[in-house]
Amino acid sequence: MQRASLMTSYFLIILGAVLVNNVVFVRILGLCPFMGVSKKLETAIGMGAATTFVLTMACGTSYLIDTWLLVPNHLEYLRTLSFIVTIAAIVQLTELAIQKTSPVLHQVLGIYLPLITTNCAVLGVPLLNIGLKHNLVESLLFGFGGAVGFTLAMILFAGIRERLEGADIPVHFRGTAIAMITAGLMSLAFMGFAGLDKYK
Amino acid sequence: MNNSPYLHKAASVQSVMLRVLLALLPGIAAYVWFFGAAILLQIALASLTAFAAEAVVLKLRGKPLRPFLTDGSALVTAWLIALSFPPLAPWWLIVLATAIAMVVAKHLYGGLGQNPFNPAMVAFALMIIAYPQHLSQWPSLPAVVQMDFAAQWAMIFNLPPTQTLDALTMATPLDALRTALHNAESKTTIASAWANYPAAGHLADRGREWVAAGYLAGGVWLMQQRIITWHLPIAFIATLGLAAGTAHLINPAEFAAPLFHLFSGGAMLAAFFIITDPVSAATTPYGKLIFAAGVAFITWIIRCFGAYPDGIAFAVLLMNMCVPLIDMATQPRVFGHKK
Amino acid sequence: MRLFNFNGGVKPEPHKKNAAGLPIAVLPAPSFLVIPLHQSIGGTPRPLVNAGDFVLKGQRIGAGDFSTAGEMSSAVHASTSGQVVAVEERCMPHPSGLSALCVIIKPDGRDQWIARQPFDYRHHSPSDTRAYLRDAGIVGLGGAVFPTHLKISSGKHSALDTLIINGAECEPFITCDDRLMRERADAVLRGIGILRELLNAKQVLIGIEDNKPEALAAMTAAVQSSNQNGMAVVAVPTRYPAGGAKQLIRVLTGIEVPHGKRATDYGVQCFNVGTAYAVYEAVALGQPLISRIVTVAGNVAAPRNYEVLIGTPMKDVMAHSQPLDDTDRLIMGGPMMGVTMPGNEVPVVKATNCILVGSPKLFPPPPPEMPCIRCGECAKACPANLQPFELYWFSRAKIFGKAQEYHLFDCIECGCCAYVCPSNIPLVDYYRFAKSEIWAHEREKESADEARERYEFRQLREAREQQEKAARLAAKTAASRAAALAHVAESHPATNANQSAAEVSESASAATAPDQAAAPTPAELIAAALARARVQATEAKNTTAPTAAQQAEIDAIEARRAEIRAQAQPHLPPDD
Amino acid sequence: MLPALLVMALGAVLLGAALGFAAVKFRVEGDPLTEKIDAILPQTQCGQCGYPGCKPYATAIAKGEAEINQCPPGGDEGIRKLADLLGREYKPLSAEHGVEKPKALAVIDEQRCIGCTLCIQACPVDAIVGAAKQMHTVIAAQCTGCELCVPPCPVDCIAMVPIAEDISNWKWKYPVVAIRPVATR
Repeated sequence: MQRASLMTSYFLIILGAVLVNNVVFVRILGLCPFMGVSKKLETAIGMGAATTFVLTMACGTSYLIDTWLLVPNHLEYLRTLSFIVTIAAIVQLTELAIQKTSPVLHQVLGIYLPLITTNCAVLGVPLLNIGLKHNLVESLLFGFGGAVGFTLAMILFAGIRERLEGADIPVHFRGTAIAMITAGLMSLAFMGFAGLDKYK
Repeated sequence: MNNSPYLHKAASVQSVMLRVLLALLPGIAAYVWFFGAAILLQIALASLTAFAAEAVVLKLRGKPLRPFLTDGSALVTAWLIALSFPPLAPWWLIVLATAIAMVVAKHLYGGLGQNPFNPAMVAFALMIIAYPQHLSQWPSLPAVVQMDFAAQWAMIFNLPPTQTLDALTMATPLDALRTALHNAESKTTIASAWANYPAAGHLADRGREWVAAGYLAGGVWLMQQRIITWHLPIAFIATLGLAAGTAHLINPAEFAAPLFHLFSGGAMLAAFFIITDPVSAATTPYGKLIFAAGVAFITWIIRCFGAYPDGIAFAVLLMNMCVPLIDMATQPRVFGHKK
Repeated sequence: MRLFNFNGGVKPEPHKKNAAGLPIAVLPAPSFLVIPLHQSIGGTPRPLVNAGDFVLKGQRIGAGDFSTAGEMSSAVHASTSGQVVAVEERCMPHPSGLSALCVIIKPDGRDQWIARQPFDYRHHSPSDTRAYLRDAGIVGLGGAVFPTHLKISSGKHSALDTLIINGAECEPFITCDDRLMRERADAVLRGIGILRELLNAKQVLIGIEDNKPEALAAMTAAVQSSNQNGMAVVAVPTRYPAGGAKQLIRVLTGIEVPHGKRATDYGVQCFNVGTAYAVYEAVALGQPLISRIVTVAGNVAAPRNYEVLIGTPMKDVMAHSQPLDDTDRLIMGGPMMGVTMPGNEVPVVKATNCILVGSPKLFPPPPPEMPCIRCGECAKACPANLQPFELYWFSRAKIFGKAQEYHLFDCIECGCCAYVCPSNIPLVDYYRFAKSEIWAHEREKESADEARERYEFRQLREAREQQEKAARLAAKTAASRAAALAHVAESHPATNANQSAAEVSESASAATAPDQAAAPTPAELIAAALARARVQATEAKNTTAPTAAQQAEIDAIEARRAEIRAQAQPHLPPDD
Repeated sequence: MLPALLVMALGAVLLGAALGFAAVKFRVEGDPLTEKIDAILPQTQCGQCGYPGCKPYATAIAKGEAEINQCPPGGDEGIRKLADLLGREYKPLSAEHGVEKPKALAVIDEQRCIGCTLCIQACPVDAIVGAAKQMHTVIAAQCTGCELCVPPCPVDCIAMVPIAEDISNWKWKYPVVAIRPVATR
């Protein structure tokens, strides 16, 4: 019974992070890559995958840094700083690995890849973890769920944008304008999930 | 001079849309029968707003008015909005919703045929978030029956003698059941909550179940007319029935019966008229099945576990988002190609 | 027999009754014949005649350059005897209205044939037979004009499962194959027999739409009287485009031939009945393809089928059917896939199965185009099982890559989608546009690739030339040094015989000495070489019996040589 | 303060070591991107971009040294494709590098040609044949229309002739959208 309720709570953490409190649509985090790299499905998937890796890693390491280094030494005020440094290093590692394995993806992700560093979702989710007092497993799950939510948002958005490319959109709304409106409507739709993670 | 083919079947967007409107009539008739003529007023308000909004945008965009105002698509959107809103909702609510549907959800994306989201559902979702109190107040059948059209008119336009809506309205069965179940102190079951519900009918809400039956009849006629294919409605009804049925079998105390779900809220309207909007729905045969099943399942989830009384609008929008991917993944096998 | 189905299709009003009821009329030669040289898929044949030449009926007037790329092409012939008036550009029966090279013949009225001889294909190799058909100008007469000789190339090595003969004729108004089968079933059947032998086909299926009972009866009777085994006439359900080659193959055998693949790879091959008849005429009678049966229908008082000489201007043909006053256009082919002609002067070509006379009443301009509402009617009607609305969406926005992802090139342009479209979108026009843009891109890409190759080759060549020039320079430097060394040796001649040569080389070395690195002139090189030869000769003499004085002298010379060599060493190229 | 410094220093050392290791481990050799860019360029080798050929321009783009809008023969479409490939913002063709022209071929007026071979040396794709003191001819199929042979000619006998439309290269036009209001004249 204990285990079952644990699994339920883990499931609700992931569900909450992916759908109910979707990083992009509900928490409105990480909009820069969300708008910037979602023109093509292929790059959206690549960006999503890279972010998923970085975000999960960031959540794990930041939890460890926080519990083992900052809290014992009463250095909580260094939290944001040290998290940013850690994230930057993880991003660099990811960038080097992508450059090696998929140069085109690297070129396409372009500036957005190093910008994962400044993707507020990547800093925001570890900080939320601390605020929500998650343990290591929960932090990892929350980070992974948030990243999956981000990827989901990216992929759905890219699918719509690829189709919108053929639409006869009024001139003044072409490009970013209609993308913002679409993102707004998607956010509206995600509000329908409200309350799902509170169900007991 | 045009090129081949030089022959054309006599078919037009207009005739398609007009037949959809025609198919809505049985449901509307039942609506008027049970709840009075207020709904006709709402339909008129929505239609006028839709025409006006469409005309203004077309003018601004330098598009010809005639073919687009006469194609009937604005009317379909307007009627669907009117039918999914509470019949005694204030006039500005329906006007605002219709205008948003036409301008934001339809024309900013390029107008007819290009909108990725169902305009009527965009309007509904936006309104239920912005004005939850207005959209959750459905008139109770006993109260409405006592109102004449003049009183309903006064109600909608907020004219004196001003009546407070609260006196006339009550929770919809979906709402009532949810509230009862979520109330942790009283150990209510579906059955006991339903027994206490004042407007309980045969399957669902008295009156509204007949409206749903009217939609069902109109929808079957649409299928017979080959305006819509069987995929969407059947997959929707089957999935909603299956999800509700399974849960009901496992725990009848907490989960309502499938027929209750199908005849409550906007389920029937959605099955035949909302999710069948070809523009925003999936288009491949398999894609349609997935799309409709998705809408039904999310609807059921939101109804049972979510925060909103009916999840149809959100479910439709959520599945609209997935349409490009669904279509991409379910392309039929092209002649001569292996799948 | 089990028939298969294909997706979609439409059932337009057939309009076939009137023309199908009358026998084929043979038209006389017009006052001028305009015979385009390019009448088949493949390269343009070059003209074999000049203005002023007299030609006989059936004489070859155009042939491809068959030695190279012309294998794809097919020959063209004079349709009657007469004088070549001109070989010039004339407006073609093509939607572009552009001109191409035509042979214009003024018939002499004698209609005099060339010597005609049947071709005994049984005693010729398959390649000879193919060459014969190519030279007889036989092409597919269903409208695609694909050279027939290319379709029998699999030949005798591998047997074909099924030979399909297409008599479906699914387009409205067109009845030329119907009449041909009714009136000349035996000849058609002999043509089929020849094709069957050439292809070594196990069975033959003749597919005819079930709205042509007379043609079905005539062909069945002919098959029965011919006593051929494994040959059957099959009535196929009337549904456009059942007469499309791929659709008919699918209906009769269940096999789907993908776009860009050869039907023979799937064990089937398909010929039109008209092609079979042309093969019969070419092989059994020795007559090349100079005429064909053309339906004249539509906005005319007397629709009918005519046997028309290739090259007859369309206006001469349609005049026999009396076009009505409100005629506004001429369509080559049927109402579903035909193309509007740029004028009525254009000639009848091998592809002309029908001259459809149009009027605003018969083919009213479609109502204004509305946006696509993705209703999916087109997808239901598409015989290739495509998603036409997606193709339209991307073609309209010029996103050609996506259109290709949705298999744009599997579209056969049958027109079913545009026929059913409630928004009246000219869907096929969008596909044609997208296809020709993509083809243009591919041509550009090809030429870009070629240019890249040539540019890289040129760069390679330039680099090589530079290298060679440097090498030559180095070699010359080395040679001049050798010469210098030689003359040093000669400046101390061992014998008097070398005196004069030494003087010569001395004067030469005086000229070269100031600048050793500079390339020596040819005269100096020759002189140096002569001097070297002499030195070698003297050395040889000296070594046989050198005196002590001589030996001392030689040693001294060797020492000085070594010194000079040592001095020159740093200047020599490393590979020296 | 000291623990803070120590913690940050420790972090810096650890992360620096990890990055250094990764930089060695994932070193990238060669640049496959140049090939992809070169495939989009029209290969006219005209040098209008300011580089001595398409490949050098491709290399410059890949390195980020050149803009994507310097290729007039590639035109608007070429820029869009490059923008698409590289994820850069589309920008219109830079005017200083020239204007997009319909594709043309060089044609030598054979009466005036003096056989100087200067054009042969200028042609980047060896599309001109001829020898010294002999008349020269352009091989039409191989001419890229780069115009590089035009300036060297001492007698100005080379003209750029736009490619004429014939049946083999004729294109179906974009369907006229009847829905737009007819312009009033």
